[in-house]
Amino acid sequence: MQTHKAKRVEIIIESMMERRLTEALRKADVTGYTILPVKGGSGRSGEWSRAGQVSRAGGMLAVVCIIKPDRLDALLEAAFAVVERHIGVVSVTDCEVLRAERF
Amino acid sequence: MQTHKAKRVEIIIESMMERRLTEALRKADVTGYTILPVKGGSGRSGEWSRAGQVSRAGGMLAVVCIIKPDRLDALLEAAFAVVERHIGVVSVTDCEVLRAERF
Amino acid sequence: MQTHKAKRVEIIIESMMERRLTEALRKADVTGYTILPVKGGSGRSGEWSRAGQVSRAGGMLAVVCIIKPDRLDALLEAAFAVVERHIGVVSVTDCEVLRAERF
Amino acid sequence: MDQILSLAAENLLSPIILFFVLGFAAAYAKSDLTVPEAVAKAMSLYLLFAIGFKGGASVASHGVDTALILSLVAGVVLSFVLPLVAFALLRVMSGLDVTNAAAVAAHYGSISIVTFVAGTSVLDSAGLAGEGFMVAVAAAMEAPAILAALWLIARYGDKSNSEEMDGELLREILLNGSIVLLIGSFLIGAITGADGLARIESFIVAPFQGVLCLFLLDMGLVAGRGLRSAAGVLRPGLLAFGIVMPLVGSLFGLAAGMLIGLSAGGVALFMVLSASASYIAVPAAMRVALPEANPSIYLTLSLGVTFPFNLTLGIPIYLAIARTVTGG
Amino acid sequence: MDQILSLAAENLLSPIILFFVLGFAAAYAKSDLTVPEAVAKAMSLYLLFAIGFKGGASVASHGVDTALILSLVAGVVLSFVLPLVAFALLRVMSGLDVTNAAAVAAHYGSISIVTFVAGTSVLDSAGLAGEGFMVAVAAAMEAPAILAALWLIARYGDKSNSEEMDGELLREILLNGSIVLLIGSFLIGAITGADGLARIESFIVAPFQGVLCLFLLDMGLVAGRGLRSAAGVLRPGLLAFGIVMPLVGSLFGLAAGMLIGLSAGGVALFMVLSASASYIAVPAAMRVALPEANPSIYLTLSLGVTFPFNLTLGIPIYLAIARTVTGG
Amino acid sequence: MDQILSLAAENLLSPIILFFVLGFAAAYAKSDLTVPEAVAKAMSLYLLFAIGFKGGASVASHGVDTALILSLVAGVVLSFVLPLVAFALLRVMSGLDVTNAAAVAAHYGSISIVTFVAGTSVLDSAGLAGEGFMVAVAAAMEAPAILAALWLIARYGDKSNSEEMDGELLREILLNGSIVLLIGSFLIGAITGADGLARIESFIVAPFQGVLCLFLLDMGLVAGRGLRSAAGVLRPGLLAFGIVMPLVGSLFGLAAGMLIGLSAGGVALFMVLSASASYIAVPAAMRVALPEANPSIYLTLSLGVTFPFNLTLGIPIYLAIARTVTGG
Ligand SMILES: Nc1ncnc2c1ncn2[C@@H]1O[C@H](COP(=O)(O)O)[C@@H](O)[C@H]1O
Ligand SMILES: Nc1ncnc2c1ncn2[C@@H]1O[C@H](COP(=O)(O)O)[C@@H](O)[C@H]1O
Ligand SMILES: Nc1ncnc2c1ncn2[C@@H]1O[C@H](COP(=O)(O)O)[C@@H](O)[C@H]1O
Ligand code: NA
Ligand code: NA
Ligand code: NA
Repeated sequence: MQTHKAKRVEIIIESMMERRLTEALRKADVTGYTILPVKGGSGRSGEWSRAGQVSRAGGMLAVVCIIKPDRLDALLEAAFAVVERHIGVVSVTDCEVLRAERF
Repeated sequence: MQTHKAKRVEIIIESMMERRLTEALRKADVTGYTILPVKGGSGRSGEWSRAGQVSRAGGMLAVVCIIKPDRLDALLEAAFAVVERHIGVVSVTDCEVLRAERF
Repeated sequence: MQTHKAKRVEIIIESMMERRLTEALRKADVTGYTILPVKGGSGRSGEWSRAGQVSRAGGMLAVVCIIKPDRLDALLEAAFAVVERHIGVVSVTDCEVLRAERF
Repeated sequence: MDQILSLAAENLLSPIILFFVLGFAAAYAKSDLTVPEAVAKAMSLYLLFAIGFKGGASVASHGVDTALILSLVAGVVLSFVLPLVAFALLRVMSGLDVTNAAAVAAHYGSISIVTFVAGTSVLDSAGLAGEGFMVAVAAAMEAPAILAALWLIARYGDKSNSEEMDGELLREILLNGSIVLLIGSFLIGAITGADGLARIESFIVAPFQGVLCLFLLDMGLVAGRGLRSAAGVLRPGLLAFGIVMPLVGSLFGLAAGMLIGLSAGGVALFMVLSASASYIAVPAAMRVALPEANPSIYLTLSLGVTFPFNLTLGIPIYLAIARTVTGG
Repeated sequence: MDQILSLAAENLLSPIILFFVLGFAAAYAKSDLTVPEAVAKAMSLYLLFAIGFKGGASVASHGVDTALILSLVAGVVLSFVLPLVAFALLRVMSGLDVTNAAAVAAHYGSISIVTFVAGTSVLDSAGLAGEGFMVAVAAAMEAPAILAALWLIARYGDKSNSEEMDGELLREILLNGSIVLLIGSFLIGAITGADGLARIESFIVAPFQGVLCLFLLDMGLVAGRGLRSAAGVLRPGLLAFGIVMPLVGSLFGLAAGMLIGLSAGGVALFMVLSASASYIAVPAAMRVALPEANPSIYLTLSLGVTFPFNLTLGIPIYLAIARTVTGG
Repeated sequence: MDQILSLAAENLLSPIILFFVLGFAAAYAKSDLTVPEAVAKAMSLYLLFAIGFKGGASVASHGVDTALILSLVAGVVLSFVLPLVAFALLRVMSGLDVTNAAAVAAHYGSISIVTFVAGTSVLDSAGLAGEGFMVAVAAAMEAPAILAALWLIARYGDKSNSEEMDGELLREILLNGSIVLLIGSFLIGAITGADGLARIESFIVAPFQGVLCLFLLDMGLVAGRGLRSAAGVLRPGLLAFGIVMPLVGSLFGLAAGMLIGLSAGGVALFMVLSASASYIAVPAAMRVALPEANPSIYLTLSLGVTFPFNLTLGIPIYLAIARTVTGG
């Protein structure tokens, strides 16, 4: 089938920063994103798990965002401004999508 | 370690379409897939979140499917037939897998 | 923005093996990983879903691990030793990351 | 009129309404208060389980009669007919296209079980009670409206815009979780009767109002968030429909209840059912059957306009009318 | 025989059984009714908490005696011995290979706490009660069966097919969540006694039957879905095992209870424990310790065959036998 | 002293403490016992709902007086002042840098609602009761401490280390879910009064202690896991702070309660609030406002040291002092 080049950006970020990130994405004209729950993880600041937690502190989310390659830089800048002082990971993968008109 | 070329297909689709998609995948001889929950997102049809929801409407899922490159087209056609009239995103990434005999 | 080459390893593994896998990763000097919940799936051993389940048997997790390319082999070996006799899928994708010093 | 006002006033100050308002206000003020999805589902399972069982146990003690059969038939008929009424009203009042009008119409032919529960709760306070089998009528009214909407599309719309009604879809509609749990609990209540009720009474009776408060808090949060992000779709015609349609629907329920000869409480519940609009089962079915219809429209109308209207003003109005008309 | 039949009939029409049947039927009919995973876990935590605490509080008021100690020892011994019996039966009846036979055997040596809870519930209805410490016996019987299965593999099987029993695995088995919560609640119930019970009674006693109904609804759903997708693995020999083994197991429980001199209720509960098969703790341990064993086999047998059998027919049979034999 | 000891002993053997200890021990022993996140949140919603409503209903029956106003004002002032005290103590006792010291200080100015609930529960057992409006004081004390911490950073710290206090952040702090639910339920309780309470009493009163037990089990699990993985950050100075600061804080609460002229129960609750440290709202706010502060430090101190201290020894001490001083 006909596919089109795109970028898949995955941002793993603290739950508390969710609204700030999605607003930054909107301002950078990102047309869509999907948020996946995260159960736990480990990094330089140690290991964590959501089991039994009530506070939103100490939870993370994965935000997946598929965009046209030429929009990548705007997105990364917007995301970086939010995650800069926070823990979190941003990765970018090449991908192909169906229905390019959607992105 | 010895790895083998494969494709990672990620289909973000409405929860209500889950069974129809997985049945289409099975018919296209896809040997395996994994379904991840989705918490929320945004697209052309606006923003949504699962928080506090009871109805299955307005929820999405991410279906991840790793396959041999030569099976990609059959899979995309099967998936496309299901998502065609629905909201959702299909992306394909090159990847490498261990244990190629599994796919 | 300035990005750096990295590898994104995704390991889909039985919940019961979580601790064994993360300990193996730690021993292989992996600096970070993120664990995503999985709702269901299908493979050679049939279809499954977490709905209504109490036992940890029959559940899976997705462990995402972003690392420097030169660390890939050590990680794969560690992961493989754990998943070898178990059901599960390991895939590796090329990616680019911000803040390379973190990995 | 006086009666309506005092009932409405009393109703507005009941804990369940106030918790709905709290949720609504919190959502509007962008508080991060949320109820986890699993917890919302648990409360909804609990309410279906409790109300179904209580209805069945009450039928067990009162016996099955023709009123039950007639009410079930009337419910099914209403669920088929009300979407046609709603569709006609929508085409006149709102200028929605056929697909969206049909989708909205399906919601108003079907029912909202929480509105029904709130109705029984107001009846209780007023010292009335409806026939126990009204729960079964509620279940019977869930699905037919969806078929009516698909028929509307086939008749007036672009056929390509609707999934053909395959067996899979029909099964999904008729066996959706809330229907199965409601009917199943009703039957088990009817089979085990007073004995069964005695065994689980302290689970389904005593905590019921409290759970309902928390559930309505959640509904307020969801409705408030929905309205905030989709207020744009509610043009005046649609908004008016969201309030006129329940009133119109309630008159159909009134007629049905009177013809069958139900008690004042039963008539009021029939009105509540006819006036209420689905926000769980029908939206889900619409996503499969009419994917081109815009969910913001039907969800916002049903959950953001009609539900709060029924909860606050509608129910007291229906009850007052039912009492006046039946003299009960 | 008459007694068994009437007990069984009464049992079959109790709400808990009917909700199990409802779930089972809904799953078979492919309804989308589901209980969220978190809610199922919450109910299971509640049941363990409640039954553990009540058992402990009952021991506090009756005092510790040699029967308690003997029962614990007997429970541990049975949990080691029953897998050997099951293994032998399986090799004769089903032709399963060593690995799968050992995995299945582990399930039948261990216990199902919901079957135990259903048993106490039937005892209650019959105006009987078992010794409070039987809860502790249940906890003691959870784990040893797993060790027995690993020993069977080491003795008869392909050694490479089992994880060596490292400390990590042993800790996981002995400290799995359900054992810890059950024993912990039992001890807290025993320590705080009647005072403690008075403080939380309205949480753990009154709503118990209702929660149990919802939990069994969920188990019906899970068992029904499991059976539907894995019915293929159940060859006749295996199916027969799933019904013969609980009967055989119950006789071992009968012997133990009689030797110790328990009350009719206590003997019945010992039979229920020995007859029941694990479907939470042991499957999880098997995934780690015997990954080559096929989970469809042991889960389908335990949850899809033996659990429903015990719930519907088994428990009334065991109770009738226990009464006859003890004259209680 | 005797009184303190006997109260402490009795308290230590209450079910809620024992379940906390069970959770703590299970986590330490690396048991896989866990409470799902959604269930923990559900219990926390329930506790806020129940305690808020009961407080409001109690105010409805006692009426509003100046003591209420004064207590709210005192609560806000304490929540601003205690972080300054904590900050000074920390700089002296622990050598934490400004950012981390300010973050920790915010936690101790704010409050822990579960500690408050445990306090009311101990009061109950002692046949005392605090003023109903103390719940509102608890809500009022949640947020100001966060502003105090940001002021400390602005005054003593590296300005670049804190988000500027924008409107968004302020709204998040003032309208966080637990404040909204607590105040909302309080107001609804106050509005609907005895009538409202009668309708939902069997939901919020009877099962309360049982839910609290399960919630404390979960807190024990979380605290135990946290301590195990972050014990390294607790140098002796910090550890000492985690026990000294609640005692110091309680004296401020004592002064406030006495000046206002509260009952013995009210004074004790003021002490408990001042002594307790936030572990839900403040950590979340700190992740946004002071991302450079290390969460292991403030969470481990608050949840792993101060919470268990207050739960076991602190509350009986505060109660004994309050009784002695008020002669109540
Ligand atoms: N290399 C990595 N791969 C995947 N996730 C990571 C990685 N590093 C950090 N994370 C995630 O980000 C969180 C915070 O990381 P850190 O700031 O390193 O403590 C971790 O708990 C993980 O969930
Ligand atoms: N570019 C995108 N990247 C990731 N997810 C997307 C994207 N566009 C849409 N989605 C997901 O698909 C859903 C429906 O999209 P839409 O049809 O554009 O409203 C959204 O709510 C997102 O969850
Ligand atoms: N090709 C695949 N792509 C994605 N997930 C897979 C794939 N194969 C297996 N899985 C996941 O791994 C689980 C076990 O697979 P299996 O060992 O083949 O039964 C499945 O239930 C899926 O969740
Ligand atoms: Na209706
Ligand atoms: Na057994
Ligand atoms: Na404080």
